[in-house]
Amino acid sequence: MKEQDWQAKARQLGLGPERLLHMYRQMRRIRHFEEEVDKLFQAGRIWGTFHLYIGEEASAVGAIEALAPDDYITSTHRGHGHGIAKGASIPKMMAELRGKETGYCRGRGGSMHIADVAAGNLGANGIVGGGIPIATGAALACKKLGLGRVVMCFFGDGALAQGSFHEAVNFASVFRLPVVYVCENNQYAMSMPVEKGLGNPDIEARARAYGLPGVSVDGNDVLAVYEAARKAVDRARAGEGPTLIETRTYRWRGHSKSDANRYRTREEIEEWKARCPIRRLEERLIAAGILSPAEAERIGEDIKAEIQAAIEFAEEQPEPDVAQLADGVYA
Amino acid sequence: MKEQDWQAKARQLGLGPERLLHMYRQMRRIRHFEEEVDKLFQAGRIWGTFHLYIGEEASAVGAIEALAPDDYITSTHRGHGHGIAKGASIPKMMAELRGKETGYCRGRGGSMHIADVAAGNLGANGIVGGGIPIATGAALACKKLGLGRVVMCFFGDGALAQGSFHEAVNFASVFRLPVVYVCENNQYAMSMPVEKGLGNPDIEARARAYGLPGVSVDGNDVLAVYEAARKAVDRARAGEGPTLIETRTYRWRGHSKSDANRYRTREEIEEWKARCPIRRLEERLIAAGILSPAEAERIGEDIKAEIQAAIEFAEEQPEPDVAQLADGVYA
Amino acid sequence: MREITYAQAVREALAEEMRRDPRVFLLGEDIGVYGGAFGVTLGLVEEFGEDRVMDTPLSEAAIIGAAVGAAVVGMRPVAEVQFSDFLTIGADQLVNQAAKMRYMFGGKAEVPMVVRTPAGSGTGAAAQHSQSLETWFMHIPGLKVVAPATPHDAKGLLKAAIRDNNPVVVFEHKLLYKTKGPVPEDEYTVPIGKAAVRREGRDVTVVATSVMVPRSLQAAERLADEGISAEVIDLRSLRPLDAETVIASVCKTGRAVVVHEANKFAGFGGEIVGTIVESEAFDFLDAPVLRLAGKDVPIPYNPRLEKAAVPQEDDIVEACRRLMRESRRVRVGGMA
Amino acid sequence: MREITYAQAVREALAEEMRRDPRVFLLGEDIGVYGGAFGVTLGLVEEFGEDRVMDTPLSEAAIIGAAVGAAVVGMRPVAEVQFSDFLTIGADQLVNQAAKMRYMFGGKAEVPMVVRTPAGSGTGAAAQHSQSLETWFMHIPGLKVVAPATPHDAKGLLKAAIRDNNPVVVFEHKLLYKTKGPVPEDEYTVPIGKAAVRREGRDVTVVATSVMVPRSLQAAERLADEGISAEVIDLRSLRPLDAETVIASVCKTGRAVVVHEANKFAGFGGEIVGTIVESEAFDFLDAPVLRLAGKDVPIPYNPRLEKAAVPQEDDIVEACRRLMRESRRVRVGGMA
Ligand SMILES: Cc1ncc(C[n+]2csc(CCOP(=O)(O)OP(=O)(O)O)c2C)c(N)n1
Ligand SMILES: Cc1ncc(C[n+]2csc(CCOP(=O)(O)OP(=O)(O)O)c2C)c(N)n1
Ligand SMILES: [Mg+2]
Ligand SMILES: [Mg+2]
Repeated sequence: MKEQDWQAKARQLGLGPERLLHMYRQMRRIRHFEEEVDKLFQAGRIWGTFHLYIGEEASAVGAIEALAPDDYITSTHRGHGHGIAKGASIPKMMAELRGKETGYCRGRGGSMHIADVAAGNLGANGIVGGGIPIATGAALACKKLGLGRVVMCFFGDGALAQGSFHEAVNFASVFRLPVVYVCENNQYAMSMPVEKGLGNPDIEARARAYGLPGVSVDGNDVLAVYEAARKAVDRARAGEGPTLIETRTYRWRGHSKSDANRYRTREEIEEWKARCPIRRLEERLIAAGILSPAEAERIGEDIKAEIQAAIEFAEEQPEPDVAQLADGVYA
Repeated sequence: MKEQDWQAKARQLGLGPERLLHMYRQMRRIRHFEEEVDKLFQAGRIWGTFHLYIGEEASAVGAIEALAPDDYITSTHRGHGHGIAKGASIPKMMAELRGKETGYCRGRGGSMHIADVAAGNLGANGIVGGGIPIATGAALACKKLGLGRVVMCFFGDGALAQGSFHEAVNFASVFRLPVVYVCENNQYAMSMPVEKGLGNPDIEARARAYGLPGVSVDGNDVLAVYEAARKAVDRARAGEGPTLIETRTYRWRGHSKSDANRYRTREEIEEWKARCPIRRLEERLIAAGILSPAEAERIGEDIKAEIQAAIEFAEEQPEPDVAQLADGVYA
Repeated sequence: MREITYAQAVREALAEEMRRDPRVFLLGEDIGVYGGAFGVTLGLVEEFGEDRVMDTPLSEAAIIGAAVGAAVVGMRPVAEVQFSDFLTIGADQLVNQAAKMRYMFGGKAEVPMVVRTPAGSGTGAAAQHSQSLETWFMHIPGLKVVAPATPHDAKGLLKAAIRDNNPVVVFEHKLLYKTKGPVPEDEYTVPIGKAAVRREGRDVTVVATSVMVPRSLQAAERLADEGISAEVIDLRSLRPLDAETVIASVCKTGRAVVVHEANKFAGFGGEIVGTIVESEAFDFLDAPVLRLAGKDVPIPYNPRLEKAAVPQEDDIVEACRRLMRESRRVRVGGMA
Repeated sequence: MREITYAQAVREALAEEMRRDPRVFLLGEDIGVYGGAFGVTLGLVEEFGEDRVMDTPLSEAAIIGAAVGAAVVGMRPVAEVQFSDFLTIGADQLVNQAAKMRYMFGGKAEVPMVVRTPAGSGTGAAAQHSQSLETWFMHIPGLKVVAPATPHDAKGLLKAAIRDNNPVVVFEHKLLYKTKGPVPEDEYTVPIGKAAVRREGRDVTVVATSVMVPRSLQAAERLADEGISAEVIDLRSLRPLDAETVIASVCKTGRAVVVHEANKFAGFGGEIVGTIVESEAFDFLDAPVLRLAGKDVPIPYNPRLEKAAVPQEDDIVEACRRLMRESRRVRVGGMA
């Protein structure tokens, strides 16, 4: 897209400099957060498992930017990006990853279960596809409660092969629920390439099977993601039912903490890195005069400081009390 | 269709008078079997539950006629018709419905579990959609064993909403398995009309989502069913993968033994009865000079006698020995 | 007191709670105009409309999952799973999501939902429509599980379940739907977690649930004629379990038999035995604690086999007799 | 004897059985070039090709169901479910289909399939990746269930499972994959249904499975220093259960503690207690049979909480001490 067209599109979408900068900042916060998480793990300070969102930042940020603050999301095992984009507190996320009492889940959940129901994040989920019926039910409740809220449901390409996807999307279509399904196609489910794991990877065909509109967008183009999400959110809020969106993107890192990348080539990874969603936005913003290289640098420094502070905060937080092991099993 | 066209089509499909008469006979045997089952139940001689296939006979008979004798089928809770079309022994079916030791399942299974693995019937199934992954696995085995066999998998429209359908059909598509999926759309899943239970009831759209050919045929037209099935079976046997067929039909009776038919109108039922698949074939055969009214009558008498004999056979068969309750739990 | 059926009692509970609280709604297969496979919800869609009595697609995972999602954002869904055997299809949503969500989220979510489902054998529906899978869900922290045996409890426990802020699985028994019993016209609930002593006795404690309760009461009647005084406890709640009531009874009688329809092997009868043996009642035991449970076979179709597969009145009588016969009279307990 | 890891032992079993029998094949998620989430199948696709080491779509119900269908028409599939928690997704196929098919069909079908799956906590993977659901599958007639604790048994039991004509669920433990132990180079199998006495003792029987076996052995070592002689039984097979070995041991020691990682409530520990109490061992009991099991909470993420949620060596030591302390010295058994 030509620079002028891009600027026109942003305007047309109602995205002024402030919101564009906000999106840029959010993407960078996600990137930096994930890089630090990885370092903490390498340094033996984070335990368990996690799945880094690096390379996919435009998908969460573009999609969630289309939501109102009190709308809901459901997320996945690869959930840090969705959480941050939905406005999560970085210190509380970091504390959770460190298993601390003041983390989002009081150290009980860890990376795969970070949630903030009060703020509209119905949770990461360790079960691939597990969040899709939940998002659907939340949308049902939104409709029943008449709150005008919308649910945005994130899942990976791998989840398309799960029965839960099928059942829930049909359910939402039947009841015309206010939910937006966002399939983040990062080309692989663990080691399974999309073209091998699905009889037909075409998202529009899939959406049609349920009687829904389906659209596939460049998931590394935050504007394209926002545009599709915005349309789907508006549609959902207007009571016209669900939409299925595919954001085509790529995860730069291994599937989880341990992954020898045997199923893909170094060249492929490099090719995708060249399409870095953050750099793309940055170049646009600079070209549009919304951002200067110096400002970009400063933003980077700010974020670094912010995340460093979060790491330090998390470090100082107390561990859960073992005597409270059974807290929160029942209400 | 004009009579001549119909005859031409039959010829073109390689269906000579003998096979057409065979199909006619099979449809009538199913019909009469089911009517007698119902009577036996009303008379308190059959226990438990069952689901009658009356009105849908062309679907099972047309589809299974396209199979070779050593091909496999999987069936459903509404499985009597599939079993008979696959060549089941009527006395052994009747004995099973009476819970007798010499029934297909030694009285352990009853209507919803009649199977004859050795003869290629991998079983009725009490779980809606439960047979779909099994058929898929059987097709995988057929492929691995290199036997050139095909699996035909029956299920109802209701099963389209099950996750098992989705997972299994995608699986079969990915591995290009020799399986033919036959969705018998009898307009309702229990009380749920197809248009209400599915976001999009169009079978071709659904097939496309998995990268399969999908075709919908008049399920009360045995020739149309045969034609579609034949093509799909040939395709499967040639190693070209699965097909999804919809046979549009109707169940005349209630969903199971007890059903007040509150969800549909008497007129609708009558309308469909007017499209009786057996009468339609009978009229064709008579017009073609393949059958005379007198022969039709005699066939009816023969079938009546056959089924009467099966009823008597079943009556005389021994009950299972309670001491053998645990027989067959483990191999 | 007026008598109504167990099915009517369930229906009343649903209707009353829907009238009381606009957040309560029903979802499931064929629960609307069809009235459910057992007629339990007949008439409700007429009163409450399709928005609150929702006929869903044939999708157990979506039904249970939609209930989870609706509950966590503020509704109080009551899902019906047409036969409890189909819980196997929605098990991830019930076990990995509903049950664990609150804990995983650090206690910062509530999942006030109910799954109602008919269980048990006795109708000739064979192995895939006759299971008693309550042990599975009892085993999962975060779930509550109840299994009413009377119309009174069917209503009272269901109302309590709907008001509970946790996921509750209600196992109804197909054979009980048509049984009648006294049910007050006035509003009441039956607290989850309290067993009921249905009959007092001195010699042996029969711990039963669901359809095994009436069978145990009939057995107790016969045993009384033989001079054996059986105390019959109806657990009602399976999780949480009212261990106190069970232990107190066994301390008194010194003998216990647990009766359930679920398969014996690895069934919840072992939990009751373990609870008794771990408690002070151990020192009062005059005989081993017996488990009388479903035989370890899939439920067969043939009615004689089907009956033989699960405990009947005769079996309960015989188990109690055996306990009396085999009692070790001189058992000196007490701490070392 | 050479020592290899538990993961290597599993891999050897798979490779040997595939070489021996062309009907054996593997299917599951990421078991090919990725080598499985725990590296167990690394290298197998290179030897056997993609047709016999099949990377499937991300569909647990289809994986298990395809195994059922393939088995019933003559193959011998070995399915991997990447974490045992995901059995909840394929539960219908395992429980309603695989387990019951033979019985429902009057004994006229065989379903020779294996489901291998990693279970248990200890890796910080939290509540949806750390469960011990073996009780569920033990409870289902038609299934066999094994849970090897050593590399030797991991290989031998898996080979036996692959040759078995019934569906067998193999629970491997994540924490054991890297443990080493002696494994013969020569062909062998470990029969399903036989427990192993891992250490002989006089005072107390510790009945353990899976990762609780090494913990129990370490505990026994410490107890020996205190003069408490613990006998450690590794059940190995959970269904069928080797009741004989357990009963004989308890008859000897008079005391028993069952140790498992699965949640205590309604867990299979109750089955062991029930089996002991119902047997002649009841008369030899000097103390209640204890259950030491997972706490009734979802598995938490924080490592301290996670450790506190399941039995550790210290807990086993303490349970045995308690049994010794609380023994009723004068317990006179015998028939009335
Ligand atoms: C039901 C289920 N099956 C398997 C897994 C193990 N697993 C975790 S993530 C993953 C791949 C998911 O791929 P995708 O949905 O594309 O998400 P991505 O990791 O690419 O973001 C797998 C197989 C799981 N967590 N849940
Ligand atoms: C998984 C599952 N859910 C629900 C049921 C109860 N049930 C049995 S048949 C049926 C309707 C099935 O409809 P369809 O698939 O269209 O087959 P039809 O009865 O019309 O032949 C239902 C809901 C079941 N047996 N299995
Ligand atoms: Mg992916
Ligand atoms: Mg139908």
